[in-house]
Amino acid sequence: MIEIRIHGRGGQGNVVAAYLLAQAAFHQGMYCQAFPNFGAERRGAPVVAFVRLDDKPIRRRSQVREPAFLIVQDQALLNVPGVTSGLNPSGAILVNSTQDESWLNEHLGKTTVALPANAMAKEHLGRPVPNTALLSAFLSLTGLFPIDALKEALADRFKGELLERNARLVDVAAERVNAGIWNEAVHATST
Amino acid sequence: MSSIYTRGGYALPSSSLDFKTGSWRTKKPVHLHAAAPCHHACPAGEDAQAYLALVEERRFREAWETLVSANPMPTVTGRVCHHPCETACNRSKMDSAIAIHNVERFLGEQALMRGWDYPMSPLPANAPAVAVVGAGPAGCSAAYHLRRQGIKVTLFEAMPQAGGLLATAIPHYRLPRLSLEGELERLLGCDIDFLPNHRLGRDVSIAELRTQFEAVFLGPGLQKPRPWNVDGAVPDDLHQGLDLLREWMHVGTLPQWNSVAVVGAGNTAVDMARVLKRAGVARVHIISHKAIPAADIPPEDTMPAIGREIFQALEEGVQIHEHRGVQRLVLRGERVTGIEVVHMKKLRGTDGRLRRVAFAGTESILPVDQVIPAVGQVLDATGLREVLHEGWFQFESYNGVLKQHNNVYVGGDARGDHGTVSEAIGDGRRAALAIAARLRGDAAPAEHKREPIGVERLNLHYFEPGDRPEQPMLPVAERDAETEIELCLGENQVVAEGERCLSCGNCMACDNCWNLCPDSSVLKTREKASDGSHYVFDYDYCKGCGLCAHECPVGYINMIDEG
Amino acid sequence: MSTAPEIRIEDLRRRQPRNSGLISGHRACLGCGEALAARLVTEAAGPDVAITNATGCLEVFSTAWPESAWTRPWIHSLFENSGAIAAGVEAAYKAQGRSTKVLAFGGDGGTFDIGFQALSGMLERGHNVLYVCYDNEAYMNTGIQRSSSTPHAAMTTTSPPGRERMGKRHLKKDIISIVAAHHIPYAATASVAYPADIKNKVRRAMAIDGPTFLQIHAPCPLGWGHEGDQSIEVARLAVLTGLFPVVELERGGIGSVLQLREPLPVNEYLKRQNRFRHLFRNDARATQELEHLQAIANHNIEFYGLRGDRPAAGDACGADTVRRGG
Amino acid sequence: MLQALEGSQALAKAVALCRPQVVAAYPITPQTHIVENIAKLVADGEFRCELVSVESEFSAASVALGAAAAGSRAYTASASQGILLMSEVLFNIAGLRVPMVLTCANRAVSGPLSIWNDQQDSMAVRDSGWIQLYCGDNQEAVDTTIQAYRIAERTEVPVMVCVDGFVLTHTLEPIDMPEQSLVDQYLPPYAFSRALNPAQPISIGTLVSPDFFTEARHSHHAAMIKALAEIESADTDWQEVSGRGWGGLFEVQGPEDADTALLTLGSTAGTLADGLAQIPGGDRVKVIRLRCFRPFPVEALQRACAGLKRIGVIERALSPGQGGIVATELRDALEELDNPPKVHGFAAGLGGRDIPLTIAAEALRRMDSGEATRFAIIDVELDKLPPEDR
Repeated sequence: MIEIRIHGRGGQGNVVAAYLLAQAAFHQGMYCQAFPNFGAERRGAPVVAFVRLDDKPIRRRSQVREPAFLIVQDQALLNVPGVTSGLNPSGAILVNSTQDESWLNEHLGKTTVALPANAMAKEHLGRPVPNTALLSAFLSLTGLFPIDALKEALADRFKGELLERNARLVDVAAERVNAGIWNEAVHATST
Repeated sequence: MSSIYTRGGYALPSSSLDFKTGSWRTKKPVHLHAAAPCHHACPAGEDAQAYLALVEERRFREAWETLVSANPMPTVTGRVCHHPCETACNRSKMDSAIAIHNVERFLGEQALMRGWDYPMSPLPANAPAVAVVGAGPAGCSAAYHLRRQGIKVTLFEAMPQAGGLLATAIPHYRLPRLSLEGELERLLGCDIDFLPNHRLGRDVSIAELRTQFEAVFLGPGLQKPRPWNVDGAVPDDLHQGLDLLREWMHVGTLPQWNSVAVVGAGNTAVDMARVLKRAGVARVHIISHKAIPAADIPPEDTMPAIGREIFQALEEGVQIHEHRGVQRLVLRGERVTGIEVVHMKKLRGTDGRLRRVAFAGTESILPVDQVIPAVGQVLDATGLREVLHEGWFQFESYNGVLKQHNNVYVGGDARGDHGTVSEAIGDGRRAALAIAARLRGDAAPAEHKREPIGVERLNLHYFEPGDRPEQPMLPVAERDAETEIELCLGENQVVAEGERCLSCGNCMACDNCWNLCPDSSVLKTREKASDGSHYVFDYDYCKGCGLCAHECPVGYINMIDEG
Repeated sequence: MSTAPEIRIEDLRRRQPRNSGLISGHRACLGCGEALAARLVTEAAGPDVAITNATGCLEVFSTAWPESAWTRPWIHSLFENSGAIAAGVEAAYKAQGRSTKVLAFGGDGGTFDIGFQALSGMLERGHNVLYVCYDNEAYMNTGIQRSSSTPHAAMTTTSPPGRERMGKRHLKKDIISIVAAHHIPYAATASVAYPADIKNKVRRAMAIDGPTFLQIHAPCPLGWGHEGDQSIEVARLAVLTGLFPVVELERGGIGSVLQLREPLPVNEYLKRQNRFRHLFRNDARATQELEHLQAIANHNIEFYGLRGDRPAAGDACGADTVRRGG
Repeated sequence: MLQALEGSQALAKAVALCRPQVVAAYPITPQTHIVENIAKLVADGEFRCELVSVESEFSAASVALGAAAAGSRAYTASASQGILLMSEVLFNIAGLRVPMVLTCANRAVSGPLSIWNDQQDSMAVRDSGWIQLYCGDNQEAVDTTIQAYRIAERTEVPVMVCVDGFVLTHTLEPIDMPEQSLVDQYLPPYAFSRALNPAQPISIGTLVSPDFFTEARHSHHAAMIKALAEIESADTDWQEVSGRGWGGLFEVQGPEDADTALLTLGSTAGTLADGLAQIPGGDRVKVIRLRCFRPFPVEALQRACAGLKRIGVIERALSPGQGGIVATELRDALEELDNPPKVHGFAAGLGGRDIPLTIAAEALRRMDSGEATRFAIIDVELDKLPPEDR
């Protein structure tokens, strides 16, 4: 089982990101579970969602306290207390950021990859919605399953041109990171 | 009960009929056909309400037949009656009384105009025979009702013609000759053996009548003027009012006077005064010890003459001196030159008895060249002595049967206890019914006293206000000796009066009780229920709230104690 | 008087030329205005209806299990949900493709007060329901406590007059205006004193596909303090004084009104009821309250234009004129 | 067909599969997504029904009652304050024996305000006379919704399907949505025997005097007891046609001969099982997931618990001043056994507090140590309270 925690802000599509990742895994034939850390947060407030992926049915319903990976939709969230807490020592962080990765690695003391997801989304979708790019990069980094499954999950939600743009963004984001560099982390954090 | 209804306590429709709420009742509604005030007040026994209901539906002939079941001469009473029915009419407490006398007259005239016959079956061959003496209102009524009862009637009349006072003393402008003759002709024409010029005591005797007939009805009227004087003084050229009226009716002229005082307050006095006006007398006075009728004066203090006649007299220039009495005749020799009149009133004395009191210091002289007493008549005992007791009849009040002579009946003015045409007609009817019962061997019909229904028992809200129609009248300037003053109402006006009738005490089938019962306990029947109405109380459920009784417009529903 | 032997009362009951939804055997008090009004409404509405009924006298006196005085499908759920139950029945009938009309019944408590929200929701959503409020101006079922429909200055067990108070301190809620403000096609008031008017209004509402509302002034002899036989009389006086205007409001605007000829002084109405007895004491405050009630009547007359130009057959004096033969 | 769906979305689809003619609801977190999804299905023409968007939960329940009484299959959903606002109607629906289905997206009851999950809301109306079925996951919630209609319509007792708010309603997971034909076959069209119908104008909701009220209540109670068999057969029959069953009245995992059991309701069961798997000896502990809380399956529980030495009941609600609601009822139910197991009552996960994997271990530790055995709020952090309030 792989447990992932996604941090974002209200209105940013954080839950959608969790759902998309789970749905992509579902298309890949995996068992999945995605849920928000339910709250009454309004637009802009920090929010959290959880994803569990497994090759057998998932029984537990507890929140993800010790995630293998963090996906952070906004670099400023990294300063919010608790965002990185519980992260598996072998795990890694993917953050939507234009900052220097090495500085981030040092600053956080965790394996961190930065993706300028806002700019990419703005270029391909016309709006700074980072989650598609982040998910694609995440799949590319971990090699959990091919990005086509993400495209399938996107096809469940979008149609026509918007879907095509998202699909292109998936391709571009996957290209942008070093594919497979978190393979090891996946093995190390699986339970 | 099926299990599906016990689940959750469901109930079947209409199952409440198992619960008889009638047991809650402490008072129950019953139908009570109380007497209508008009019916109750009518001396002739007319049920005005009944014929007004038919008039409303324009069923005029049936209305007339209903009317003549009590009174054979509606065109007469419609004119000359003082119509106590209208005084009693509950509608007068709402806006104005139904113009019953106008409706009565309208129906009578329709009958004459259209030649309607009385509803009457032919006389049987073995019909018993009864004698009626006097063809005035009482006698005519008795003859008519006897005839309706299948009795053969011989009607004796001293005068050459029938009608009594109607023919001899009521001026034509009040009672046109044609109307009276029409009524009498139809009445006498229904197999009544009319013998005019037969005077009792001269041409026939009571003893003969009592042997030749099964019963005798006496309606001789009052033929002798009441003696009159002022402190014993009587002018030597005294004319009695009734005699003068007869003279006027018969001859058409009167002596030429300038100024006349008529003493009296009844119809004869008023008629006399008006006739004097027509005969050319410049100043006509009525000296009345009672008041001119007005709203605030109790009836017992007002002049007994018919109100509208009094007002017409005033219109025509007659001067009425109220609450006055003649205290002295001013005579020059044996001739009157004036009268001394004084204010007086009937007051209760220290002994509690009412008597007239003259007020000193209120005397004045009224110059007149003639004074005419019109203070009433008394019985002329000629031919009657064997049935009189100390000069008067002694009789059962209701049907007039003489106390000492059980096959002799009396009615009309001769009874001495009342003096109107309508009362005379009522006397004739009640006596006739008593005679008929007696001849059948039945007990005389008892007086059926039903209390009239008061206005407080009606619910006036349910009636639209509406005034009685103005009766068309001949303008004062056009009035003469013959032309009728009061004219007949039109058909639509009469129908409107039928609609205005409150139907006091008599179910109108308005459905209020049926509509308004909160317990659906008034049921409607297409057939008539045993009480003649179209409604039946469902006492199984009626709780006795009384809403139906209160909302009954006509007071037909009474709440009575249960059990 | 007894019935003619040939007429069997059981047959007669069956043969009545009317089809009442509420029949005999119910346990309403003597002279109950509400029982009468409910019967009239059901007669005019006809048999193809279903009725929802708020808790209250009408419900209690009509259905003492296992007996029911109703001849229509009828449901009572709770005090405050007649409007919502009706909405549900209507939605179901709509889904089933049935044309059966739904009638919602409630007293003033269940309509003005506790059921007000459910009523408003039903009206706003446009359900095809005729809501009938039987307005007897207090919580009668629980023993005469004030409601927001209780008239100003009236005595109830929770608005008693005393040294400090002259009965209810507040005004009667103007429910018809509030209802009409939902912009529904038809809202009207009526009085048990005018049964033909009630029936006409029900027929009118039945023909409208949408929410309609009828407020019927229905005296409660017990609660108002008058004899049972006075119910119609008292209801009529409420109308004739202008204290209970009989009006129609269509899409929120004033439609036709039952006009008065010469409005009677409010005392004519008030003095017949014990609930206003304290206003007839020799007391300056009582006089003031009487004047206040008169002013309310005057306002109603002015606001709705109740004063007729001339007597008319259809006005408050002419509308119930009887004629021979019904 | 297996789909990855949010719980609420799956529930909306399940409701549509049951073809209710009238849906009435008022939005409340965390039930909102259910009615939003139903509204979407209606808007898209995929679900034909009268969707009545009422002005309160009170009216939601009332509209559903009206519709069901008028002979239509009816549905409503709510949570928390909404359930309590409905509560008067809930008693009424059940007392009138009108069948319908309600989804309770379980949530804490204020105050103070909490919008998060626990089961205090449905527990608060446990005496309303409704059948209450608690679901362990969203697949079960879907299947139970379908079963619920069959149960309600056969017993004439309404059914409340309890689904943990957020924990299930907002969780996306793979769900096998049954085919419409399968549901149609399982669930025949609704025909209420006592519907409001001018052709048979019965009266519903009469005033019942002391003469009969006792019998009406008895009848209702008896119907609830009889419903146990109907609930079991509904699940068995569903398993036959769909391949999935949920244990009928309750689901038991773990060794037959275990002497220790943990009993819970709803979504906590999976976390308990996973938690046990992580601790030594955890495989010697039974997990009993009570599915049917009302009617309370006394005899079945007696059979299932015979031989156990101790049971820890973990529930997301409590009766303040008394303790564990389910624990108390279970203790009472097992009292008749020869050697009744000791029943330990624990409350946990109130107002959305996460129930972690470690909860099983903590419960067992407390049961071993013998501390606070009758009742304890297992995850309370007393240091957050002033001493006088602990």
